[in-house]
Amino acid sequence: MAAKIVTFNLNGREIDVLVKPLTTMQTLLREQLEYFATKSGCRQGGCGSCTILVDGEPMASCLLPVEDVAGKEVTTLEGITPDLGLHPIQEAFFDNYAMQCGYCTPGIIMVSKALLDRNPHPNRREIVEALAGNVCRCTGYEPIIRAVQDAAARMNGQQGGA
Amino acid sequence: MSITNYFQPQSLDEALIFLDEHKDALLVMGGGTVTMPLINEGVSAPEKVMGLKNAGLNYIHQQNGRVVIGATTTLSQVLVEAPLPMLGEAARNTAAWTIRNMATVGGNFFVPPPAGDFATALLALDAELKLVRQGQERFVPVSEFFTGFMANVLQPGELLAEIHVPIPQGQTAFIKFGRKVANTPAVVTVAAHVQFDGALVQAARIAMNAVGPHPVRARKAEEILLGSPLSDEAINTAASTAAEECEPFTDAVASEWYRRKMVKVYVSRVLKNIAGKEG
Amino acid sequence: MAKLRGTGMAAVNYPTGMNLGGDPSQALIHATTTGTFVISLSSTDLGQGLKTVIAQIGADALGVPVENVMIDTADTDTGPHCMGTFASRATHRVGNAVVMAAQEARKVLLEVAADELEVSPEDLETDGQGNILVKGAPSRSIGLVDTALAAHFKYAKTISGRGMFMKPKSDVDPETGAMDPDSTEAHACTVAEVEVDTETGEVKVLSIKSAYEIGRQVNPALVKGQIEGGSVMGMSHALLETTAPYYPAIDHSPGGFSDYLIPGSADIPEIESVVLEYPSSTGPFGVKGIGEMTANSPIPAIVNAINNAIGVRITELPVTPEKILRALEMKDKE
Amino acid sequence: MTQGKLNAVGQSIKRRDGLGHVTGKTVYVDDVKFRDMLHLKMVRSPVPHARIKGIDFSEAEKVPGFVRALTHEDVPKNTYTILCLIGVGPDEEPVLAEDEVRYKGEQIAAIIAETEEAAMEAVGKVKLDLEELPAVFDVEEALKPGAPILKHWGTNYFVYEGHHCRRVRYGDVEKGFAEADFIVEERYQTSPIEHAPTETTGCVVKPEADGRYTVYTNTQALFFTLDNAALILEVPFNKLHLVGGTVGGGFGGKVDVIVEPITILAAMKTGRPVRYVFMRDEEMRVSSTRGAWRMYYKDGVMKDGRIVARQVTTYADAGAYNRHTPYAVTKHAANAAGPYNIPNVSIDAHCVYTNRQPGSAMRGFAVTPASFALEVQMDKIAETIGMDPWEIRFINAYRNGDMKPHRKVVEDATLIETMQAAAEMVGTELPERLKAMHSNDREGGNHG
Repeated sequence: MAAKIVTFNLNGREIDVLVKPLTTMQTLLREQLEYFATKSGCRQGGCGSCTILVDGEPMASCLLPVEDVAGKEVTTLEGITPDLGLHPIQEAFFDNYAMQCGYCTPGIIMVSKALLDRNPHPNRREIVEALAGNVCRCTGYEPIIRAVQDAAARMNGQQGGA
Repeated sequence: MSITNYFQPQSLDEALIFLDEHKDALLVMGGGTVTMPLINEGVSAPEKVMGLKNAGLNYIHQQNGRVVIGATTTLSQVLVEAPLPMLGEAARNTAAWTIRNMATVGGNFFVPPPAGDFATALLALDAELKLVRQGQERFVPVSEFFTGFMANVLQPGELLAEIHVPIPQGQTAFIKFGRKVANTPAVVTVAAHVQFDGALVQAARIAMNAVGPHPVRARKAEEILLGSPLSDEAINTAASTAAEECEPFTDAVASEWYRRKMVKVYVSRVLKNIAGKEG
Repeated sequence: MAKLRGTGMAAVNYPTGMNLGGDPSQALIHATTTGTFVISLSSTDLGQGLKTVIAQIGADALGVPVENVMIDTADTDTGPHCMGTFASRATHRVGNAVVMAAQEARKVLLEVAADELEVSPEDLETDGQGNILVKGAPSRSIGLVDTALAAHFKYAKTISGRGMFMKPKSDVDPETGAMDPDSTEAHACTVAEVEVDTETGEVKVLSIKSAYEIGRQVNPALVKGQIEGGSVMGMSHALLETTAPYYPAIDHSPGGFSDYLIPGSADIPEIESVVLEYPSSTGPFGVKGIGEMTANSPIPAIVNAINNAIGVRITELPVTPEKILRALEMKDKE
Repeated sequence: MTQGKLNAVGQSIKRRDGLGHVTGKTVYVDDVKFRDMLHLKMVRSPVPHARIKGIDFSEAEKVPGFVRALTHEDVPKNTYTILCLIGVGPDEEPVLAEDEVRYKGEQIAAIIAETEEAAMEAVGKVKLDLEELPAVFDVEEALKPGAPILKHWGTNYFVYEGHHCRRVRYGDVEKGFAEADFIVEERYQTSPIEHAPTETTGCVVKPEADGRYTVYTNTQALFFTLDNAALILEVPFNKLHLVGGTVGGGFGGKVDVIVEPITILAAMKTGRPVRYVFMRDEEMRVSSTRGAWRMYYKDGVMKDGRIVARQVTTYADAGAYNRHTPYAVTKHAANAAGPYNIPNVSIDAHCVYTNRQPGSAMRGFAVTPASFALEVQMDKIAETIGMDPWEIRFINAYRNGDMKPHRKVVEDATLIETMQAAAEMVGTELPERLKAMHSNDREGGNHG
């Protein structure tokens, strides 16, 4: 079974990976590259905990063959997290208690990043619609919506209060 | 045995060559949002898979009174470009942003009920599917594409390449009714396109999803509307007829009884929506 | 076709601790010469916040800043026994064990500081900022690190403590059911407001507002998290989710988040809460417990609100649109 | 109990694990990997009730990467012991099915392979020779003569010290009903629900050089799991070293000790690390749920709103096996009369077996269904006697010093104060009479 070399940009760095046909990005990230921030909640495309960005678009890495990202820019939570300190979205989630068990958090932060990159001032409806594919069983979503609004404020220069 | 090949044709022609070469052994995949879960769970273990994402079939343009959509255009693209109001609505009501970035318009014709809401909108708009095989192409109306549960007219070696949607001349309306506000399977979906000659209904298309083995037309209900004004009385009769002629099923989300009830409610609401627009 | 609104309420209690007791938890505390106090447990954090609230309890029980308290948990080689995380028991049980261990450790801490400051331990107090001060003469003080170093290198004393809490196991009289099941009771009263579409049977929960009485709140933000999460889980249990949509038949069981209906971000009602604190007689600092109860009162409050809106009392969960339509049809026949 | 001012308790400090969560650095069980780790997948029953006549692994063994299979014969003590550890017996659930399977999805045989795909493929190639047996799914049907019997002691109910149900008897309900102005009855039914945490149940077991086994697990109860696993595997307790404590949502669903014993056994038999993590459809269709509860309430009520008698007959649907349900039924019995001061109470709470995915512990553990029934019943009482729903609750609310039906004196009660706060929050104007009530207004007395 012919493995293939696929070249793509992962978090700002060009990499070549050797993968069997139809290996998913989730399996590559978690099993081969040990990027564990991308979670594995269902492998059915139903929970959003495996969301990564491909050319800035959020996608379910559990359903995405590695070969499909050849030549593209892939971003994972490891890529958003600065070496020192936190991204404003991470600060906002932390300050707003926007997580409890934390398992859904990476996927939700990725979708929030994609949303805020595209729409710096999302209203509540736009935030809620963007997050429709992310399951959180602990928080009841309200603190997450507050956190995204707070993140927007921080990223637009106003000091977001917790 | 696990997957031996994942073909990524760079053009439609290359895709057809692969298809001819491997025939039934080749599983054709659009966005993967239906195929990949089955592979992940070991329910499906194909040897050869062909992904059409790079075959240059994702585009939306207008061509002599028709909207032409490439088969691997994603639902997100349709939502962003919203070539027709109903198509924007249908896309917005399917799955969630992350999945819409992957799911394709063409893929929506190969999904198990109650999925297929986008195909339902295309059914109501009398869309036609351009099916191609090496050296040949043919157009099949969506209304004749499905032949049964997960069955269609596609011949071996044939691919769905494009969807041609005549610009609707009348009023259109679409409602997807699910148990949750978003990202949820349909209890029932209704899409309608009604053309008027003055105050009288000149042509009517009512398409329904989740109440049959695939998206279906409520033909008897359509006939009732022809030639008369879209009055409340005509709407109620049509809605009751649609409820009788549909073949709902039971699943985790809704029972047959409830789906049949909701066909009556939502065919009526969609038609009233259109009547309201007609003013 | 009508959209009718209704309001319903429900008032509940919830017992703290595993039923019948007999669910012990232990805690060990030791200071290291870094001035850090390590609390060793084998308790688990499911997201409810144990690793945070136990640090807060330990800090105040020791009289040190919470930054100086580290939780080392969930390793059966290093942590003493804990029954587990359920029954809204951890803050109460583990908290009590930590307070006990902290008292022992604090005693040694003050003894060493007293020797260093040449006073008696009774003359000392801790300011919770990392200083041990002579009462009435705050300028005379010693820091935690210095005290820990002195204890270790000068006085050869270990600043450590052991803690244990168990509500003795009570058994049940087979005839009368007499038993002593719990350590204290938390309470909640929820008012739900709904809108019912009588044509489709759909219920939209407009708001879930609850008052809770849970004894001392250790971390109000985490308490609010339990109330908000529980309200949505309660709403889902009342209206949406089940593994057996046609119970008692086992058919059509959902296999994933697509057909197992739990609320998404677009389904949530307005949620408001107020928390009363009537300290319990048995918990650390008057703690009771909240984790398990927060889905309970929203469920009947929603069912009662539906009845208030459309005059049908559905007594089978989940209250699906189908059950509402069938009940309305029967009601019209009467 | 402690010194001076509180500095930390009462403060909304940020979560200790928050930074790990928002950066994705928190380590969960399925982030634990070892170079030579094997994967375990379970062969499950396709039918709700059947006799196992044979299992054929011949095709499965041919799958490249197949390592070995485990059946009940490999399990030293093939019985789950979770209840006997908390003084409730007998235990009756096999770790791997022996002669019968009693619910669709029940574990029959474990397949261990080099990769997850190989394990899944091999599971698909195991041939089961099953003789399907009649199944029962309704709790009251299961108690009728002629119903298929699920338990070796010959009945479909758990025996509570000689009785067919957990009983509470307080006062005389018949006398209460006779005095009552109204009798209010209703049947309440909940359906099973799944915990559905975003992280599925799972563990990774690594054999250590010193002959011990490290078990990375997302159980909610480490020692409880350790003790059970050691009893099943018949190894000294200190052979096992469990590590965890970071759980991606439990809600009561990760305290059934289902994945750890078989995975430790697999590691023992192969000498290699083994990973067994539920797929989402296993979590949904096979892992334990909150059981379904059927509750019949019958209340005797006076015109003035006082409830003088409450009779509760409950049937808890344990599904095919005990898990925690017999224990939950006892907690249900302690709470089924509700936070109300009622002089005559009779409760019969049955734990019944059906051919269904087992019910077990879930957030609210048997009190959730009781609260649902109780608070809808209180509204039905109010409607029947023409009283405001708030008032009926204030009148009957228990006070400190009252005696509960299970003979415990009420203390730390604040139902009244909580209702008053809720009413104020939503702008419900309570009559002065109710505003004046408080939970200590009957200190020491009963039925003030």
